[in-house]
Amino acid sequence: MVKKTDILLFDEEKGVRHDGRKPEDMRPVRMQVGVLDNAQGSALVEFGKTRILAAVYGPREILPKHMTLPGRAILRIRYHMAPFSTTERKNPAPSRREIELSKVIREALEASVFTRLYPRTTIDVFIEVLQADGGTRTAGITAASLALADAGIPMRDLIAGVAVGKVGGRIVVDVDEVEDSMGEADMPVAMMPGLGKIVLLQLNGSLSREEFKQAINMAIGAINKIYEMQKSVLKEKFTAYSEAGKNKQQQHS
Amino acid sequence: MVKKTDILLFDEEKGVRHDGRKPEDMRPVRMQVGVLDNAQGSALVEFGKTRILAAVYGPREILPKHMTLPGRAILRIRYHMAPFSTTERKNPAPSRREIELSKVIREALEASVFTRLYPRTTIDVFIEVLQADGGTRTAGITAASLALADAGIPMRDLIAGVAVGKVGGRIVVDVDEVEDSMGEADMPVAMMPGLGKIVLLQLNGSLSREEFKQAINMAIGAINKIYEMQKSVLKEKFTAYSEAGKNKQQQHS
Amino acid sequence: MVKKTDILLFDEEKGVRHDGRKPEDMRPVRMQVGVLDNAQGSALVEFGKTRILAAVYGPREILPKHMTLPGRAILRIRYHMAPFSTTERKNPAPSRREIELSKVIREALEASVFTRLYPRTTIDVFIEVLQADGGTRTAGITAASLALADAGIPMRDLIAGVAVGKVGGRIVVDVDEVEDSMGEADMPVAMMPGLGKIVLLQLNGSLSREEFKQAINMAIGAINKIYEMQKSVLKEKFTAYSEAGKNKQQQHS
Amino acid sequence: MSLTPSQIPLVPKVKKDTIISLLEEGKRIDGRKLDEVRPIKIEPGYVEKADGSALVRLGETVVLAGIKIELGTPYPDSPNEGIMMVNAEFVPVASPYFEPGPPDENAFELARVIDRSFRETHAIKLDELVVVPGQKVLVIWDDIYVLNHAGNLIDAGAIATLAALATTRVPSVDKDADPPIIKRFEYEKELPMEKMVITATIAKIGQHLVVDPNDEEESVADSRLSVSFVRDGTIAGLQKMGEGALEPSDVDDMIELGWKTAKKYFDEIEKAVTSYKRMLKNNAT
Amino acid sequence: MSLTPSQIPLVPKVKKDTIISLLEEGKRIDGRKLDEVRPIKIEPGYVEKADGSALVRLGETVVLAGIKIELGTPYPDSPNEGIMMVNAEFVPVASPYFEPGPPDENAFELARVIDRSFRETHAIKLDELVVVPGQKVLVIWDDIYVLNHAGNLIDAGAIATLAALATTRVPSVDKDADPPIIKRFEYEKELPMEKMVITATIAKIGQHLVVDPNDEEESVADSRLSVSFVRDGTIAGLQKMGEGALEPSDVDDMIELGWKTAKKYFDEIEKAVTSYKRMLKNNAT
Amino acid sequence: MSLTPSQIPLVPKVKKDTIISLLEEGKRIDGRKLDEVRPIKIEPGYVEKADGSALVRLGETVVLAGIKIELGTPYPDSPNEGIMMVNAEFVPVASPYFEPGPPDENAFELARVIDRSFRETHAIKLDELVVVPGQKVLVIWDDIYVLNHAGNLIDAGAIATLAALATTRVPSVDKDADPPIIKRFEYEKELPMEKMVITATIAKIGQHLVVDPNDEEESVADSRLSVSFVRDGTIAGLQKMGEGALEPSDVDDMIELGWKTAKKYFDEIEKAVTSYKRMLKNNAT
Repeated sequence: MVKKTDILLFDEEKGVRHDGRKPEDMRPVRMQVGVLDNAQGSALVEFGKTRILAAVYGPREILPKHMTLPGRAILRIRYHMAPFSTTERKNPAPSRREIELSKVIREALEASVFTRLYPRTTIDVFIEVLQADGGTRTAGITAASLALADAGIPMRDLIAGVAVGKVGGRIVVDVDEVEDSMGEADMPVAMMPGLGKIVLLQLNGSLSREEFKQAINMAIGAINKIYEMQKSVLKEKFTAYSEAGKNKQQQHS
Repeated sequence: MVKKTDILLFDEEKGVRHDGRKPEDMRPVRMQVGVLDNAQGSALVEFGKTRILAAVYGPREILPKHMTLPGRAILRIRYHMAPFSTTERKNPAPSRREIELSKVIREALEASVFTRLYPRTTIDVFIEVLQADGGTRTAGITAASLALADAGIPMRDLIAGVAVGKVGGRIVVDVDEVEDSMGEADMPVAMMPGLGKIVLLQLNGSLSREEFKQAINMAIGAINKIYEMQKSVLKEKFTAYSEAGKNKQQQHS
Repeated sequence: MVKKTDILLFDEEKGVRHDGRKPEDMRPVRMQVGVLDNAQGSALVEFGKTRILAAVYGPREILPKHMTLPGRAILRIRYHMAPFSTTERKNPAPSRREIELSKVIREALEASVFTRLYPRTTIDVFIEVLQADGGTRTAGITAASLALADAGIPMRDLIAGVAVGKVGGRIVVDVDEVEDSMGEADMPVAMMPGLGKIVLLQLNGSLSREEFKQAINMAIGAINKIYEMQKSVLKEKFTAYSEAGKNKQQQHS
Repeated sequence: MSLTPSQIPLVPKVKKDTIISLLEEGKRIDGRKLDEVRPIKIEPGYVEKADGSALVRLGETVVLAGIKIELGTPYPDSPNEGIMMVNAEFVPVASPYFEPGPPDENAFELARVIDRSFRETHAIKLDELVVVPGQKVLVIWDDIYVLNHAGNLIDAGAIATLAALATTRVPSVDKDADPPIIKRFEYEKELPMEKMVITATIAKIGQHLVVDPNDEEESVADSRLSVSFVRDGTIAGLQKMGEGALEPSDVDDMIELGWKTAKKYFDEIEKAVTSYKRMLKNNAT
Repeated sequence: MSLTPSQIPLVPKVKKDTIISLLEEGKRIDGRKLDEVRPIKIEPGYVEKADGSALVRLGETVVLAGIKIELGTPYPDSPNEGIMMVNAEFVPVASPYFEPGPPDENAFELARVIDRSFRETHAIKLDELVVVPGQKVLVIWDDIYVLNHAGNLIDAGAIATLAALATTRVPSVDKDADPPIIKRFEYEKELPMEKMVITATIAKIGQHLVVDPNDEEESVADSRLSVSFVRDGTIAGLQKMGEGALEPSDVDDMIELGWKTAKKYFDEIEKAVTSYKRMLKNNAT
Repeated sequence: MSLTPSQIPLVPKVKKDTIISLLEEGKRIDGRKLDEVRPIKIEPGYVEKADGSALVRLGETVVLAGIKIELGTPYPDSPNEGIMMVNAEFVPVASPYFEPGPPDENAFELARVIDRSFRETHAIKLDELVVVPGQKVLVIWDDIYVLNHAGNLIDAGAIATLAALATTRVPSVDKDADPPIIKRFEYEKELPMEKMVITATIAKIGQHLVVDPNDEEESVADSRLSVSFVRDGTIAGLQKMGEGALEPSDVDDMIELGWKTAKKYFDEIEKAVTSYKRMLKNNAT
């Protein structure tokens, strides 16, 4: 456990955070799609040491049938942390936190997926946190959206997310675990950036009305950058496919 | 925790119990029906500080269908204690005790409800103990029966119940928690009073054959009083309804 | 708990094990079939103090139907230890060990039962360890196979099993609990002896390649003896039946 | 949540009619008289690795009770008393209607009825089972295992429990170890018992009362009443079961019949326990 | 795993159209104005055996919060602080769509939203709830019991929680006992609170924002935003819910509307708490 | 309870025929020789926040093992030894046939096969992992996470486990704190290992034996035998799997093939571990 006194969260003199970032700096972000062989679609997303794997299965049938809906696909979403992903080992049984995050991520994805195209089926999205260093739910939904795109599921827009926060009195973007646990506020935000719509918004901690506005604007800025990366990684992949004259969708059908 | 030595369970001199009641005295009993808006029927019943809420949903369909029966409605009964209802906080997961009491209450209700009128459906009765001060199962079945009547479910008779017991060597009626936990015997009894039939009978503790007879007679006396109150609260309600020219059954169908 | 220093696992001088047996000696084995009234088939098998009860129900239907298979019966197998069967009381909830052993026993039985004769049904085999003194899984499968035969379920061959092991440097047959917990290796083996086929094989502990060969040969020898006992107990029973001019199968159908 | 069972086989109406018309003539479907219990066989010490045990056959019903004694923490409100825990497992070997899994409401009810009859009468001298006052006590686990269900599991479970407890020995405890440990299979004394307690169940079928109902009788019975008794005849518990109702006068009759039955149970248990203890003594010398 | 609910009743399209066309005219289906909350009734002390409690009616929504204080072990990283635990039970008396069983994702979400609003603002002075530093602390259990679900459970739960906490008394602890024990119903002091915290929920239906949505409005709403506030207006939590999306400008408006609503809630709670405490005082003298 | 799986895809008979007729010619469906393992890629240190970890690709099978070291209480019968716990999670990202939820029998089997191979050979020097004798020891948690299931999970899990353990560092413990606490990410030493242990699995398809079966081969195999080995060739565990039977002579052949395979696994692991440690050292200087 890091002692609370050990760390200077924001160095006013140098204008930098505990890891040298400026308030508006994201950690290095890496994205990859099509990383898993069995899934219809998959993605690996990293924000610094936060590392998330997402996989999509479906549209597919489920039993018992009375859980399906006649006019649309249902979504089944699991946000789950690997036991070794956290500082202290996490019991693999779903925690109350994981259950809540699965819900807010599901509701965010419901806003983007054209579920009416696949009645009486389920589309399953599984998000595995392989390493947790802050911002796992927003990196998770970023990965989930990429995996859905990789699976060829039609969507209104991609979803990109980032956690902003208040740390050492400053509004900062892409909070890491130290900042999350020792800072004043952590605010995960996810959007359909092309449509300018917020699909996930939570705040843990305290902000004034002014700080909130500053934070949401910072989030929007970062989300737009993440969105560009998402589009570019998908473009790369589909270009690669068409060059090779083959199509992943066909492979899996 | 109340120390066992602190309390004189029965004051032989004055002939009264620890709270001033005589052996044959019930605590103040209050009853109300139609207290919940969503349920088909509901009731709130108080015996002193014991306070029970019961709600009825149904007859209605359930999934999976293979749980229903072709010739009758099934009953689904839950007796459940709120975590804050007891002296020490109760874990909300069902205890062995709650499972057993749900069963004995269900069997008692089976004797009164005309289940054959509603084949392939379920009638659900949910009993919530909001505050527990002795006699919760008998107050619970009293409330459940009122809620069934409030829901308009046809029954052979109402069910009324009370816990009698042996405390400080005396047979007493309507035992409270102190008497239950420190006394020699607690005997919950419930009847269809109009038909003179016993539908629930348990005894925790020791009684001689003579004491048992005295206790059951005391119970029958109290149950008849409770029955009169039940009928009067139902009559009031239905009078009120017919005056207002409307009928709750219709509202809900 | 037995202190590890208290016991001489193998007395080189006398050439005997802690309980006086020679390496190739089994404990007294007892078998009985048709011991339970409700089951289609049942058996009680004892290896020394190890005492196992097995019961078979089926072929029968199960709900929900989507668990069945169109071309064969499914097997449902439970290996379970009674709480009082072990040195320290065992929690009756299934342990990871019991779940694993249920699987390896099921797979062994799959090799012998003609499941294709009973499509869309289940054949249930329940194995209860009443007293555990080593070799419970092999005694369990021996009992299960007898119970299947008692139930009249067609099989390629009976299954017989025994645990061999390495104890105090020696390869020995039918290890008991002391030998299992203090010895160097425990190797449960089960076969269809008439066909000479191994259907269950596990090894906990270390053996050289040579020791393994010695152990498996010792197991085969013991298994053949157990097989003879199985056949004889079944023969006795069916002789008894035909003498009495009745047939248990008919009773139960 | 308790649900009306939907798996229990419906007894054909004709069977019910047969049972009742036989009862009208004072006969039962298995040939017994109305107040006659099935043959009882009690085998104490059936599980040698348990600290006490008994296999009981009540007709074709077979129940095995095993007692294990463990170390545990006392309840906060009884810091100087050991603990008795009763658990019942309706394992699926016993009946086509028992499913593998955690105990259902019937298993809990059985365990709790027996548990209460011993607990409320202080049948076991729990104050003699303290290892470190307020910290460590002995826990008496009574696990009731149903092996064949042919009706009247409560009585069979109660008989097995009493026979097992009456032949239970308390293992020695190494109190110097930290934490203390039980010395398995080294016995110090018999389980200290204050009272003998049994439960007898009466079924009401139509207008008739029968003792020790078998499974067919149970499935057509309107109600059953389990009555627990101390050896001196004191009532030590009641449990009405079943979807039917009882007249107050029925209850009196059922208690009376219950006591007649309980005495038979006590007699059988005493015989079996005495003969088992004699055998143990003979083996020891 | 979170699943798209398949049990929730589909609101007929015509109902949704009615609700929206009324909103176009500035009206709501139950006659309220868009920024009008339903009538609030707060009854502190409803459960006398709890250490604090409040029954809250928000229109036809009924929620009961009960506070019980227990002894527990502190978290390793906060050895000198008491603990607050929030649990919500959507018991099946409250709605035809609530099933018996462990809390579902909606109950967890409600509990966690309220929990965070208190935890992150250090609303309760947890450092005053230590019994033995590093070893034993008081645990404040807030159990939120939904009795009738007619929409906006979060606000009703937050109101009940604050009213219950504000009237909670801390029982005495016998520290000399080993282990220490709570002296039930002997009270020492009021629960030490640093801040008052409430949550107000705004729903977006079509292009309209409404406060305190009822169940019909919730079922047609695109999204909801729950905003928690400290008494001084600081935002103490946000939770976007529902399958729709929000414009950034919506969020600003929702926070503004939320604060207007929160002030009403605070006022109602303060009135109820003051009058309850006055009553207690009068009864004591 | 173990059930015949009803969800597993039936491999078309024609596929099975193809696999077998290829085997008759000494070929496998993916072009390998019968005794050829798929390409192995081992990446130790994949999870920096774990105390040890390794990502392993065995063909298209992907498994991640993560080691976390925690404080715990020793087993009563081994008061002076640390504890190793192996847990496997077949998470649903890995296969359309994996469902979210607690581990099933296959996950338990995998974990227990690997667990036994290390436990029975005393591979880890558990006696060097004691913090307070008899009271506090280090617990080595090995969590095996299956990320893509393309057959032979046991071998992939065993390789990942050994590579992770061989690169695990033991964090410092503040023994003066009460209770003692682990100083996260301050490392004291490497995990003390006595022996290297691996598991190799051979499948029997028709009359043919193949090493490292892929998922298609597994689904048509009659049986599989997992054989664990210590580095010196001692057999350290056996587990027969599958619904078919083996001839005694098969077993000898499978052990022989297993040892050939195990040596390849050991070699690959040693290469990866050495190169990882060299990299660490270079980074440190």
